[in-house]
Amino acid sequence: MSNFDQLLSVDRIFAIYNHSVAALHGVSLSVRTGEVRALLGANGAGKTTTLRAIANLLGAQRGSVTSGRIVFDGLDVLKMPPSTLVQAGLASVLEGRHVFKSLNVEENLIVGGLARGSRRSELSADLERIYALFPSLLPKRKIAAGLTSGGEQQMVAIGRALMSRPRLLILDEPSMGLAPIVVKGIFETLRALNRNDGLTILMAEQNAAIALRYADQATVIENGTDVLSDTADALRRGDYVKEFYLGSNVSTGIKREAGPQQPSAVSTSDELQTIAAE
Amino acid sequence: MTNAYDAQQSRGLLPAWGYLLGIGVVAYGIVPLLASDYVYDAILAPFLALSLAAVGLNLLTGYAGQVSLGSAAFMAVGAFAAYNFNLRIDGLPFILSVLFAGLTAAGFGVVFGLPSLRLKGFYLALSTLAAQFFVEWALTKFDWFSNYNSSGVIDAPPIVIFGVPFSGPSGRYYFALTVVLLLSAFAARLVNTQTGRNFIAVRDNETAARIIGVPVFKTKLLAAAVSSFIIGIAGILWAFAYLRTVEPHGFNLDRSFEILFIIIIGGLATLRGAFLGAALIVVLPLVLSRIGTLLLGGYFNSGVLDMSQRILIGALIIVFLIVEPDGLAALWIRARNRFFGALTSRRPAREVTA
Amino acid sequence: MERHRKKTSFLSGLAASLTLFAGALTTSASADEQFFPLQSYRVGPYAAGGTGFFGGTIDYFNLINSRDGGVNGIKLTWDECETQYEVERGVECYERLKSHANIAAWNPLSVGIAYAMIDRITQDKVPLITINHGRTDSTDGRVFPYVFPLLLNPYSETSGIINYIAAKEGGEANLKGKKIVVLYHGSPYGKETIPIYELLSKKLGFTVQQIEVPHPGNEQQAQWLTIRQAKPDYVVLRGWGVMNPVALKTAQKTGFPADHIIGNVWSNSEEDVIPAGDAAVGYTAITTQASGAEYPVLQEIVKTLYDSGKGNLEDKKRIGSVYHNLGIVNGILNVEAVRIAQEKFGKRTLTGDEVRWGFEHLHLDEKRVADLGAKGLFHSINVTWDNHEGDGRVTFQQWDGKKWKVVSDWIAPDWKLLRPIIEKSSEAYAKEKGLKIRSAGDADKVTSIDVKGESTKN
Amino acid sequence: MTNFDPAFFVEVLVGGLLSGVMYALVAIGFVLVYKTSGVFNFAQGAMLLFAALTFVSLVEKGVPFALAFLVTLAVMALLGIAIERTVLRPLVNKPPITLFMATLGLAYVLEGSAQLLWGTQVHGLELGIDDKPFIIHGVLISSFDLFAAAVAAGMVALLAFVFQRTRIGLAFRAVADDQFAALAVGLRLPVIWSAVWIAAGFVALIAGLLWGARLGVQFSLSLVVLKALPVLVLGGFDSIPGAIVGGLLIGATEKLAEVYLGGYVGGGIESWCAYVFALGVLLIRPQGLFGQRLVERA
Repeated sequence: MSNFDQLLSVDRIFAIYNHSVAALHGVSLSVRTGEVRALLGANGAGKTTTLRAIANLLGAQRGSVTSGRIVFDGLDVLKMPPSTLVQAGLASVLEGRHVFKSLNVEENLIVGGLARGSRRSELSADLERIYALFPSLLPKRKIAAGLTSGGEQQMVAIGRALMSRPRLLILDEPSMGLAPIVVKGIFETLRALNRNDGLTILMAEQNAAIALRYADQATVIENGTDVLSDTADALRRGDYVKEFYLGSNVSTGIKREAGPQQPSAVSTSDELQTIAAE
Repeated sequence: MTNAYDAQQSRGLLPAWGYLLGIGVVAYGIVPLLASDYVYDAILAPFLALSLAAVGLNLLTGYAGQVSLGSAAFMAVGAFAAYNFNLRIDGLPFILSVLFAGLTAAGFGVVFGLPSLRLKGFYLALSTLAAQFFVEWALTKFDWFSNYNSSGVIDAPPIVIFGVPFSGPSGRYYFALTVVLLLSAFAARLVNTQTGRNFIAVRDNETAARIIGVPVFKTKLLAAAVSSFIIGIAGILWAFAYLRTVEPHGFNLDRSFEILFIIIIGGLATLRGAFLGAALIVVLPLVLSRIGTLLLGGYFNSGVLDMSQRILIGALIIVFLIVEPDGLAALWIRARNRFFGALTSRRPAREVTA
Repeated sequence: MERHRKKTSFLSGLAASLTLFAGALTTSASADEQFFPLQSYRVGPYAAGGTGFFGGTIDYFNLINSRDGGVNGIKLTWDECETQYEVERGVECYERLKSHANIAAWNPLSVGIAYAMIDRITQDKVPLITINHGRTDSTDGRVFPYVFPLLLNPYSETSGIINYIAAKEGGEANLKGKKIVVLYHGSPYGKETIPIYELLSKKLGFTVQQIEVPHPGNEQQAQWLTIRQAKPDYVVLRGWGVMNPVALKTAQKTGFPADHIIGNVWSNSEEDVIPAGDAAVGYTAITTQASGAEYPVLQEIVKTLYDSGKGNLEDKKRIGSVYHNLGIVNGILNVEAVRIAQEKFGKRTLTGDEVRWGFEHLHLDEKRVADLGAKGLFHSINVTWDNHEGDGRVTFQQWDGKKWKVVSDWIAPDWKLLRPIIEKSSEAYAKEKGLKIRSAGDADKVTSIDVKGESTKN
Repeated sequence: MTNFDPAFFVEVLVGGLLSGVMYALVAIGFVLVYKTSGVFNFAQGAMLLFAALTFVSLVEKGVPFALAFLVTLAVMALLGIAIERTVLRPLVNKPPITLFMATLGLAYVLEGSAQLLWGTQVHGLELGIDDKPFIIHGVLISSFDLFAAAVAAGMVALLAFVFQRTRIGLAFRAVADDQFAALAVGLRLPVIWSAVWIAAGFVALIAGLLWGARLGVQFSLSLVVLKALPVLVLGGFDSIPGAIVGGLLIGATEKLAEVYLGGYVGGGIESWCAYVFALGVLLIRPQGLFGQRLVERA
């Protein structure tokens, strides 16, 4: 693959929280235009931190990238405020959805359009498009988002991100806490967006089974480092994922014990950020 | 708010007793050689009283996580209670008046700590203002507290402990110093016991604390009681060892804010921070005022200088919060580690103990 | 290199500032001057009063220096130390300035600071002047040898106000059946006169209702509605700071006429009425000194100082305002005490204790007041060793929307009635503190040579 | 107290409610800032003083009323932007207590500079409202208080319009609801915070003028925040309706308590009874009257 259709590249980033708690120890990955890449790993492996680093949101969680480089479409991500990245076409759907609970569904979506300064006509066209993607939101458009179901909130969060007309959509655990049927619907929609509109997608998932079913490529993170990158098919067939599923974390277990970094610090950091995010 | 520094307070080059000994030698031996009446009465006396109040508030706010804007009220309770115990119970040794007054303040602390069982954050902080205004009102309103003095002020009784009079600037200094050191040692000990760990557990995560079996309500009230006890005694020092004549209004909201300032500037959840913060809050305005008068006194009147000083102090507070949010104590440790790190290069500059 | 140079310049800067700081700590004094430490406040909630009062005192000192070359050749000097009206700052200022040589007297103009200084100045044997304020019982010089609530203590003020109302009603007999509400500031200062109003109401047969306004007093709806319900004949305003204009505004709002509100001595300044605007027109207040700049002493201050840009007030419109004139009267009393003491001890720099003696013989009759260019500015004063107030007389002034107009003669409070109450209180204080009650003979023992030198008693 | 007089009761009640409007005016300034940035802005009182002092000094220098108002508004806007730049932005993500302390420092700076710029003189401020009381059915009502209430209502209506009908208002609400999500969807928080502080400056100016007309423009103006704090405890830090209803309740309770209960304990209980009342309500309803917990926790 030539370099120019590489939409996002993450090059050996290190990140810490609260000036001291280490979270990432050199993660690298890249996303090419038009692909769906899954980011796999156990709870606390550093998936969320990686995604937040890519959207340059770590600062808001008292974290920071200490070294490494992230480039999105030629932009040095770590030097751009999140609003500029959104304008440039990088939109995030956060872990836990983070809808604006007291705003109604439609207002949530409109806020998503504010960042790129959409005109009124653009806004209404975009809204129509979102309601077409997620028809169940239409009857609830005047209801406070906090009062809708988990699946609907996930749709609101995705719709809100789409309102900024992104080229790269980053999703953090889109399946979390949702019924399998809802999860399926959401992933189908994402696939449609990818196939029909050419939307590039990077998603972190703990549920590797479903992620690998919909992804083209996948990267595995462990203890704050990327350990494996391959096509989704290869990974699905490979030993690694089998181990992962069977829960026989032998290799990872050893790796944790033997790893140069303090494992407890890593898991603490993710707990910390989950607490902070709530 | 979690602080990696408190865990290593005593992990410097010297063991804890070494520091204590050093402080004792300096405070009892060397300071009196250098201090004048001005230093005793205008700098050391308020410094000691405010430090102690900050130690008390730090237990509540820094360790147990409850912000209080009512510290001055507990100082007032301590001062007026000690005055009345001393006045009304014939033959009561002074030291017992002080102790009883501390207990009275602790009782008040428990009563006004009750809302903490249901309120959090700024709601709790503002609810402590009820204590602030109620105490000020009651002490002004009921003449009994000031022994029917028509001016509502109380005068310090002579300080005599076990027959030894502590009079004059240096005598009052020794009295205050001893009280402050004893209570600080007590506080330092407390935060390293199970009780102290319970404080921190409740601060960091109340639900988690309850799950691991910390009696949350009891812990909160205990924190309020111990903190108020110490602050109450700080009030006695303020009234008897420093000003020597106080009126209820002397313990107003500004004083409460001042004490909160001290622990924020000094560093939450470190006892050393209380002293560093108090030093800064007491000394900085004096230095600024003197330098200002000296350099510019000829050109501007004291009002202009003081307003500039006010702006400067406000700006310094903001700058300080931006540059060193963990307070002077963190700065201190960083400086110390850099210093000792250079001396003993093998010692790691700082360990993460999270 | 660069860094090294920086370090050096930083170090030398540090050294320089340390030298300066050390310089600030030491004070120099020359022999032929008399020093007045001024714990002034030009910042904070009460800055307006502070600038006026200290401006007046400094103006008068300046006048004495530039017109007369000092008091009998002894120059007056002073240092200001800003307190913001806060007690601990006042104490710090005391400790800072007390080591200065040749201190004549302290004039903090703050009840709280004055209280905190009583023990200290008594020990240091320097007089503390609390003109028009302070502890009432410090009038008793037998117990408080160094405290001087000159001109008017709170009890005298109360008596003066009631005497004025009696005069307005056509005599004391007509007070019977009248109703007076006292609206007081919720502080020890505000509460101090409660028993005296009760006493006078019993004695003279009027009813009195005393209503508290919580500090700072920026909200008085409830109090004035209660007043409206009570329908009193007069309201006495015992206010402080922002409480005063709010009282006048709220009175207007609830329909109580301003000309039946009588202000006390800390509710009588321009700063109290100007913010109230029209609501203050007709409001009357007690004062110990007239306002206005027509008195000869003020004319001289304007001519000697302000015309050549040496006046202390920034805003010339405030010349002759209530606080400015009080400051000038305060200056006159301080200077005259020094002058009287010099006649006794010699025309030289005096010790604090000698100046105390001067204050205890501060007798300025109307003729002497006129000689000082202050005829009509204040009436007279006669301080003795056991009466530290000096039986000042009061007058009443009414606000016409632009300035104060005197509307009464000089009125004398009922000193005889008040003296036993004062003595009772001061004796209780003496008992509590274990103090010896002074006799006339004790008052004549004066520490003559500076405390730091060898003390001799004559 | 003697026999109960219903007309007097109504009078006290109405007076209390109208005073409550004045408290709410100050409280709204707190709510605006707290809601959108989580900062408990203790400098609101100092901003009030700064705004009123700037305005009155301009008027006294002969600047026409309307122009002085606009100039002051512009000054407050610049101040808002400056505060965002120099204080808030560097302190992003710091604990709430640190931000609170920073606003205390800010209060020092503002009080100091207001007085350095305009002097410590006490000023009168006439808004041209003749405050002669009028009487309806034996109940006395202050015309100034009614005017103040009308101004407050107008201001709240304006704020409500901005919040509900404009993009910046929607952005305000989004930031108030979930700051992290707002950042993630690309809202420019610094811009929004500046806007909020400008709005708080506007509220401070309105409140400063109304309070200034009552108290005179002087240092004590900064103390009116103390009247707003129990309102916040009661109404919630994050609710404008809460600030209004809380203000009315506190005003009425405070006055009724002072008039009818104050007599039993010697009066002057206003300073603390508002807090005790607010606390009592909070202990029964910890979320406050209008706190948004209901939606948040769904």
